[in-house]
Amino acid sequence: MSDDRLLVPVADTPTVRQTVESAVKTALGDSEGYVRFVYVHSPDSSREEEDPTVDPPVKETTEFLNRVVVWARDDAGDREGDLTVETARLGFDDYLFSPEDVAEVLIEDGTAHDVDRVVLDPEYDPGVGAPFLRPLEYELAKFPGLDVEEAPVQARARRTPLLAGSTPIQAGALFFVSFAFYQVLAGTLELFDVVTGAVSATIVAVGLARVTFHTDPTFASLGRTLRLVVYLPYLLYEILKANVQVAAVILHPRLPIDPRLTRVRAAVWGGLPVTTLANSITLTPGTLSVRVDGRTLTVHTLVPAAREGLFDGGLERGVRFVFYGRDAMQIASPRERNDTRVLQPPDEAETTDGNDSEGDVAKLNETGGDGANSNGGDSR
Amino acid sequence: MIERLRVATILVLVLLGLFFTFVSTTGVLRLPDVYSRAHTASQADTLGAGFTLAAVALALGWGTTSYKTVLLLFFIFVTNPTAAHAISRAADEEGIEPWTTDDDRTDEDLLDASQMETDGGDRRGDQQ
Amino acid sequence: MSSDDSITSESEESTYTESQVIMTTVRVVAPFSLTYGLFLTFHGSGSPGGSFQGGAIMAATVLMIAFAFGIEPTREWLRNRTVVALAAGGTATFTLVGLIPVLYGRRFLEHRFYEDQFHIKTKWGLEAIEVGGVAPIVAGVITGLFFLIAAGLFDAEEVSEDE
Amino acid sequence: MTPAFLTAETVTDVFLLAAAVFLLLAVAMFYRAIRGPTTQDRVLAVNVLGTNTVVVLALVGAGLGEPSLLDIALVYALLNFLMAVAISKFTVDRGGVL
Amino acid sequence: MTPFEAALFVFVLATALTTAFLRDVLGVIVVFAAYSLGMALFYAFLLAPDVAMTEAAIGAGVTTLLLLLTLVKTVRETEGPRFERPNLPALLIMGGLLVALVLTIGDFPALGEAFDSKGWVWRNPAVTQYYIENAYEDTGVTNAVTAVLAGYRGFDTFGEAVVVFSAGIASLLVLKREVFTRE
Repeated sequence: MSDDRLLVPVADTPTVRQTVESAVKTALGDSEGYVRFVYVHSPDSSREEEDPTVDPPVKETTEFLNRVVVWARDDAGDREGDLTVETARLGFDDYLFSPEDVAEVLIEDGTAHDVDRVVLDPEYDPGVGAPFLRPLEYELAKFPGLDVEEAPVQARARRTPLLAGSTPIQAGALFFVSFAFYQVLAGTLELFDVVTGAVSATIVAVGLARVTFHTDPTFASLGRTLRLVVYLPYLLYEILKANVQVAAVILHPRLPIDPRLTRVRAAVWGGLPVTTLANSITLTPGTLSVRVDGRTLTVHTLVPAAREGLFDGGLERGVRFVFYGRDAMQIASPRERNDTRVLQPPDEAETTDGNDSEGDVAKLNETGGDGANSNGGDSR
Repeated sequence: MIERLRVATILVLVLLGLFFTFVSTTGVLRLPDVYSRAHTASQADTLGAGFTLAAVALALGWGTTSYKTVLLLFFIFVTNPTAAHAISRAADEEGIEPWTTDDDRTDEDLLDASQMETDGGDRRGDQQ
Repeated sequence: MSSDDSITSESEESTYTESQVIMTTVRVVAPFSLTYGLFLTFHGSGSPGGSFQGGAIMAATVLMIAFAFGIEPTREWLRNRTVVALAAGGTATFTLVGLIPVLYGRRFLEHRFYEDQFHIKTKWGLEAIEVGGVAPIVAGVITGLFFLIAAGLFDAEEVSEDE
Repeated sequence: MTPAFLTAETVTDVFLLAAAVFLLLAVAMFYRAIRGPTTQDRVLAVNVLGTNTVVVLALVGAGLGEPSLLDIALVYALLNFLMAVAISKFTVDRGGVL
Repeated sequence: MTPFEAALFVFVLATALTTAFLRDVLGVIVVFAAYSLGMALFYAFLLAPDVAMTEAAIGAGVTTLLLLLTLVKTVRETEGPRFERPNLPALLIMGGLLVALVLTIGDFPALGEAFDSKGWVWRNPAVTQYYIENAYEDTGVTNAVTAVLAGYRGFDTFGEAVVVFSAGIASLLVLKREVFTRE
């Protein structure tokens, strides 16, 4: 294989330097000397509190890619002339959540530039969180005509979400929460409780700070907590209302249910907001989130009324209120954005979705989704 | 008088809690497939527990013990939907199709169908 | 990013990724359960529960994290040697508390000795056994067993380098 | 006039009686745990049973005046969802998650 | 028997029998978790919160997960009938044993009583009474269970701790050997 063209996704990992070196060596060794470094943007979980419609950190990534190019030239040494280096930033306009998304972007770019080999940094993870590499390799390998290999790097100090160091603020916040919980359990503020509580809270803070927090809690998160308090009564009311509805259905002698699987693309981003929304949906009777892929929620609905409620997006507005502030509530409902779909259309052609199967309305209205995004962006 | 009112409130809350737990049990027994059952399991039950625990907290009055009840409530509200999500996700991963009104299969059939789709029976045994 | 953006993309073929919802819930619950385990350990002398239960709950917290984040990251977060150190250290502490009176010619685990010699109340001797001995042993052994069953059969090197 | 039975003693009885009813419901729920048919159904049933246990423990604790039972309930409230999470991974055979 | 106890009794019995007879191992693990719930309630109702707490922590958090994990590494049989067919001779023997044991129940003292049905003083009253009366003064610990476990019977507890530790070591060795023979 002397005409291999390499695609190397890079991110700021401990082993990226070695990966670049290895890729360059491969390129100069048995390939035509073409290396394409790509940086894949994705909703960094550390930015979950922001609406990700904000410009991604262009400057930083450009600098990073420039650094990669300098490294590559270094490694090429006197054979610099034989080496063609290109860089690109991908996933700029989309919000990539899962390994599949990233793989798809990579494949798309790879095909466009006639690449036939992907070199993966063993530490590679564009910030999606979760064990990443294996699924990504799996996804890439499914695409024919593309070789996937891991760069042979030494000293694989793997950086998992659990391992990165915690900051004092994270540890402090967790210490506070843990200590407060301990004192509530103890009930009395005796010296013994204060001392052992401090010891316990220290253990918890040191051990779990990185597990619990992705980022430093800020004043914004305090504001979010306050808004969450406002949101809870509303959620409780919704739960009660829907519970009565569903109870009536379940106790009804004929059991008039009409279960359908639906899919909603929510206008919230990041782990905590999506979880809050998913759990709110689950808690509200009649709707149950079955799968959460990025911001696409697969929701099982029990009765039509619950389905309508879901598509009206009341809870989504609530969650947006909690995480993005009051202005963000002014958003078109998922139905108006065309972000909804019933996955199991009834056999009779009742709905506009048609009696045909999936293919018919396969594509969502993109402008609808984007409208939602920019709406969120304005609201900041 | 206040005391009587408190007791009356407690009774009402316990009854509501029992009612919703009853609904949840009925739902789990009556509904046709695992997804619909997960609905009542996560919701009616959470609400039933919520009402009953509220009654307990009211009965215990102001103090450490009723704080603990509130904590119980908080944890149940956080963990129950997650459990329901985990279960329904597992069902989905296994390929169990949700039942719809125009579907005349029973839940057993749906289970069999899902196993047919993969390779039936033991899918993990030959892994090593 | 073309097909996933459409709401109809089939999830059937997708790779397994850890569930966001489960991860986030565990992130919220884990600190509380760990604190509660420690609370039980420290309060064994005054309320029901004690170090055995506390240790078990601490271990359950580790299991919880392992199930949410995947076992490999958890094994790197909590190294094998930490687990072994917990179990062995617990046993050593217990033995030490028992043996010190023997060194002074008293009987094994004679708590009264500490009161006579150092004016340490018997209560603290019991606490030392509970907090320093039983809880780490239980937490360490359960976590170790879990790691062993979870990953032992897959990578022999990890296990062997640990001894 | 409020009815005469609205006293603190009634509350105790009501709590214990309610706990019994909760347990009866649990026995009924147990049918689902035995029958399945899917494993998920069983886990679901046991999860509901776990929630019921928390409630029963709280009721009995309040009814018998034993606040220590709330501590046990707290353990269940914290750990009950673990089995559901574990099962959700158990049934997935892709990715070698367990 | 109060309604509460009756319901609990039925529940625990049902779970125990199902655990014994269900064929699907995965199902058994799940049902066993339900059994553990029932037992925890039993202990709680008999006012043994320490034991109930143990059952809760181990039953809810640990046993199920370890069993499931073990199941992942082994083979699960899913074919065949739903329930195990009981082995008749074994059933007879166990039934006889059960009857014999149940017959002795009448001779036990009632819950919290020191005297049994024949008016005999129940076993070791001196020691038990001593613990109950002197635990706090001797050890300064309000939870008598802890006082007994860590104080009066500290040596027993030490033995148990060592047993747990060596059990951990032993399973480490056994499973490690498994790894090497498989390689």
